Amino acid sequence: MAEQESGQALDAAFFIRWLTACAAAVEREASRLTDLDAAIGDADHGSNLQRGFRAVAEVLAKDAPATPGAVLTLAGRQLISTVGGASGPLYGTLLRRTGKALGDAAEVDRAALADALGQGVAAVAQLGGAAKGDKTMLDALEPAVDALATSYEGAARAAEEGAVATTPLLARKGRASYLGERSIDHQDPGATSAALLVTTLAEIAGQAPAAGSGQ
Amino acid sequence: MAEQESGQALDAAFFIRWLTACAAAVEREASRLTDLDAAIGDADHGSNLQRGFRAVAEVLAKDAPATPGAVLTLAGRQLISTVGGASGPLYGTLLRRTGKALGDAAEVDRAALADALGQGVAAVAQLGGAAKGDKTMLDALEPAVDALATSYEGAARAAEEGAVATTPLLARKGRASYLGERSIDHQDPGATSAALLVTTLAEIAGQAPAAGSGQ
Amino acid sequence: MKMLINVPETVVADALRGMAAAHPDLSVDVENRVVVRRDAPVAGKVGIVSGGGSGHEPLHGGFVGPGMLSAACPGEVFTSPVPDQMVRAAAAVDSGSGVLFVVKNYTGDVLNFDMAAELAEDEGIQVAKVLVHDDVAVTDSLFTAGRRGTGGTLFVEKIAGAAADEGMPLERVETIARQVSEASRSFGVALTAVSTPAKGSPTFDLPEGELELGIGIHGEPGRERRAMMTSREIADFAVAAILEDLQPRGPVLALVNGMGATPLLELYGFNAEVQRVLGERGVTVARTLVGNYVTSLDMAGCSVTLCEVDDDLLRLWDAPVSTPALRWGR
Amino acid sequence: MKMLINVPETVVADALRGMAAAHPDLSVDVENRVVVRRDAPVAGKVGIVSGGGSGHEPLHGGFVGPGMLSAACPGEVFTSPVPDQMVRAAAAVDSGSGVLFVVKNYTGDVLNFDMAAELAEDEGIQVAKVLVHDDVAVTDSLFTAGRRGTGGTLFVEKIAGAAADEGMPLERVETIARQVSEASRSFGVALTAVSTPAKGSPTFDLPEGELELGIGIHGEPGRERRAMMTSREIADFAVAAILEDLQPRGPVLALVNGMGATPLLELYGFNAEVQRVLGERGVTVARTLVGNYVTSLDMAGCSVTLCEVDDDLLRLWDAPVSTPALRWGR
Ligand SMILES: Nc1ncnc2c1ncn2[C@@H]1O[C@H](COP(=O)(O)OP(=O)(O)O)[C@@H](O)[C@H]1O
Ligand SMILES: Nc1ncnc2c1ncn2[C@@H]1O[C@H](COP(=O)(O)OP(=O)(O)O)[C@@H](O)[C@H]1O
Ligand SMILES: [Mg+2]
Ligand SMILES: [Mg+2]
Ligand SMILES: [Mg+2]
Ligand SMILES: [Mg+2]
Repeated sequence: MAEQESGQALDAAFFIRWLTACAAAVEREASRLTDLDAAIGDADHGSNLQRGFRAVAEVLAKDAPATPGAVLTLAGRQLISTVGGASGPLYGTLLRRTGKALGDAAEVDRAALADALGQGVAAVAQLGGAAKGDKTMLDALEPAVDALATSYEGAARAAEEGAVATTPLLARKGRASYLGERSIDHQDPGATSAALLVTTLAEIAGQAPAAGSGQ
Repeated sequence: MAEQESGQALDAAFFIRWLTACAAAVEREASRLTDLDAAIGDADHGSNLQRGFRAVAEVLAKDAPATPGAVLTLAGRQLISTVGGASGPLYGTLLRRTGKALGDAAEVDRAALADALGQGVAAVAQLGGAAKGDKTMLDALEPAVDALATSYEGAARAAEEGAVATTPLLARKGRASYLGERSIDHQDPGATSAALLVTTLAEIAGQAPAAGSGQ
Repeated sequence: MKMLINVPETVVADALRGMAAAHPDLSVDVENRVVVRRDAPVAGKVGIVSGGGSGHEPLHGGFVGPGMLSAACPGEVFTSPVPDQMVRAAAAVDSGSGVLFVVKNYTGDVLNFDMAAELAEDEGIQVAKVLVHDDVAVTDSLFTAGRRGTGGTLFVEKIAGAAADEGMPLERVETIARQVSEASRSFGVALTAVSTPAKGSPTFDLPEGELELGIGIHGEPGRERRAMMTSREIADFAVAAILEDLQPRGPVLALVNGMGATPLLELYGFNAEVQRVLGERGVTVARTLVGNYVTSLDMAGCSVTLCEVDDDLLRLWDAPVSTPALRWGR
Repeated sequence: MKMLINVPETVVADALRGMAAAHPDLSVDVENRVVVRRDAPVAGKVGIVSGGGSGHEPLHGGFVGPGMLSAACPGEVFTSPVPDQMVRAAAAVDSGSGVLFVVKNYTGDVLNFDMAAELAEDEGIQVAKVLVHDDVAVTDSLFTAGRRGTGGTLFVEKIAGAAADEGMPLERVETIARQVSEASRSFGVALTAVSTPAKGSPTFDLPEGELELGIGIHGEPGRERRAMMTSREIADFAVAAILEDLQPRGPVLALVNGMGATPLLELYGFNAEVQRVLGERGVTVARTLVGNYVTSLDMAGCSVTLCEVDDDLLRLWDAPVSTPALRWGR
């Protein structure tokens, strides 16, 4: 797998920076996400994530856990408790399971993160019963996890491509599936937000103040 | 009063022709009347009169009374029983009282009609409590009755002018009065329909097959 | 404007057929357009009859039943019914104790009910009338057709129905109904214009960023157009308009009413603001009713009605009622 | 799209404050977003809890009260509530006899209620769940999230509430609720798209001359767009879609439901057409409910729900219920 260096050491502060940046990114993109959801869903994906990530940023600002695992677990619980809808439990589970997989290490590297995120994504697939190609967030998350083994930028690119690639798909899960054929030709809002989170990860990793080979 | 000849003898058939022509005229103008009512009322004047005059035409076709008085009384009762709203009792009363004033004469002349119609209009004023200048059907009816003493065409002209003259008025009766100042600059629907009925009277009188000096 | 109808001409008859199918407790005469509680006339009790144009549902047909109306006469959309309907209704519910007509103050309703009262009395039915004219948006009422009857109608019909149910004589029922009518005040706001089936399009143009203050329930424009306001601002404005006219000393009944197309979610939120401002103004609210009760077809908007009550009126308000749209107690 | 609100962010909290003011029989926890009947927990009786996104009022909060729901959890507009609300509601209504979750089949509702059930069981509360998935417009349900829960929810909540009220044990209440759910079928039609407070404009474009067939209650487009149809044609289409899926042998309960902005006058007229076609198809209608019960904010349109019932279910349907939106008997 890790044919490259696994890069900088990621500590709790890194993950707090990432999730805080996610909150800002969601704030910025909220109406685009809601509009995508309006086309094939119920026009709330942007405001759902806005509510959730505001709460995450708030709780992390107040009470900053000491390990990457604890940061992600807390953030996941917070999403579950504040978002609702489909994306709340799904993103909540993603972060919680990733956090749990990271255990109580004070620092983790990219390889460990890729591995843990893989477990988080698997938990999402199990919880929601969706597979790649069903036109859901998994279409961005799965390729991203695979690429993360190699680089942050690669993961971001893969997630973006995965999101864009949902456009021609017929939805088989979530609300968009009710539309049948009419779900075709619209980009999935959840895949789009997933790409946003992964892109933000790459950005934060790129500007990380800690030493490391970057990527 | 009657400085001119009072003209042709009007029999029951004349009044049936008139009311039947009114039904056709209302049918033609219904959406204009409703639009006028939409602006300062509740958008039903056209359909109210349509319903009413259809019923009048129907009952007169089935059961044609023998005297002008009986024709008008029956038509008035029919309007009261089918129209509702403000215009139902008002126009119904107009025709009924006019009919009653004509008594059981087999034929009447213009002078007698003008006199009877004057009583009908007075009954409308009493029932509705409105006066000339309040922006109601009376603004067309009162000048029409006065002019009818002289000629049918004059009555039609006076009714038309009266209707047009309601435009700058502030409504003091009926629904339009709720609008206060905002009722200004709209022509009153009831005055408009009243002018339509009087104009139709002049038309029918003009083409009357019976002998007479006409006008 | 799209509507869930067949043709405009049959809208009222179609609705009456649908009511008949849904409410076996009502006897619906579709041809003659009279809705009567099935057990009428009720021996020894005054009959309560109301009616008015259709398009305000559940008013009035939805308020027919024990403890409220004995019968309702639906007219064409936004058009007062004709005297024949009212006479028929009076005859159907008169047990010999007389009948009260509850009349909303519109020229058409007043004239037709007046004619009906004369005809009914000719048939030996004792008739009393109460006029509802609660809409404070109609100012200068000396120079107009007078204040419109709107939300206060619900209070009058409910309490008059309860009084009749208790076996009070006609004169007393009339007095109580008049007391409720005189103690009621309303103010309404429109966010959109209404579309009638006959016209098929909005009766006036109300742009996106504006609202109409002081509207009635017939799609007429209001007294004033303003830039769109928040729920809080609308509540402040509506309650202020009412309290300018009547400063209740006792507790009030509050009706927070939707005009037909305003979601219940919004209405409840609006109610929160109405209660806030009433609290600030020192008005005690004894009972609150929130919902689409006195409507104007597909109009978005709301109205507030307050009715000052004493213990007697409150008891009559709380008395059991069993109609399609209002039902509690027993 | 104009709305009677303050800001989109407080719409749900505002509505809950307004509910609290209007309904003293309910205990409304605005901060934690739980609506509970005031006398909960009721000793010896199973608690019935439901919930879902807001914007469907009166569903679910308007169905809380004796004979129906013990508690409701309102989520954000069109967004399933979070597990914390459901756990709190379960704890508030559990008398030791256990709690039934009534869950509409949407991915969000299912996932959140599943999580809540686990957490509640951790707290020692016995939990059963019933899924409502009545919308026949969702075809190929093996390749979708499955049929949506819509109007059938009202039948499940009412009858499960009556079963609990009779003191039946959790297992029996669950069985009956499932029986009602499996016997229910719905089909809905939109004349206009919905506008959510967050989006502020219609979720999709539906031109004047067209309608959407097979819509849900979240503003999603339907399965098919067609040229505008008459009430008669819509009733034919909707009932045919339902009967294609379930040909009832026994009598049915019928819900003729408005989506929020369709006037009651039109709904009653539509009911007349629904009853006509059911009669033509040989279906006996035992009870009919007409009104805006399971709504989609300001959407114009309607849905039909049928539920096949036996004598037992009919008795439970007829049993007394006392909630803000549904109330009869005692
Ligand atoms: N079963 C599922 N598995 C994975 N992702 C899903 C599933 N169902 C829905 N999603 C994702 O959730 C997104 C919608 O989220 P959101 O709009 O917040 O919730 P809701 O659909 O409840 O309104 C979809 O775009 C899709 O990516
Ligand atoms: N008190 C009144 N006296 C005379 N005419 C009146 C009075 N009130 C209303 N009208 C007339 O009736 C017309 C409206 O009739 P219509 O629209 O059919 O009834 P409604 O106002 O009940 O909807 C008005 O334009 C006006 O001319
Ligand atoms: Mg969504
Ligand atoms: Mg009119
Ligand atoms: Mg009218
Ligand atoms: Mg949602």
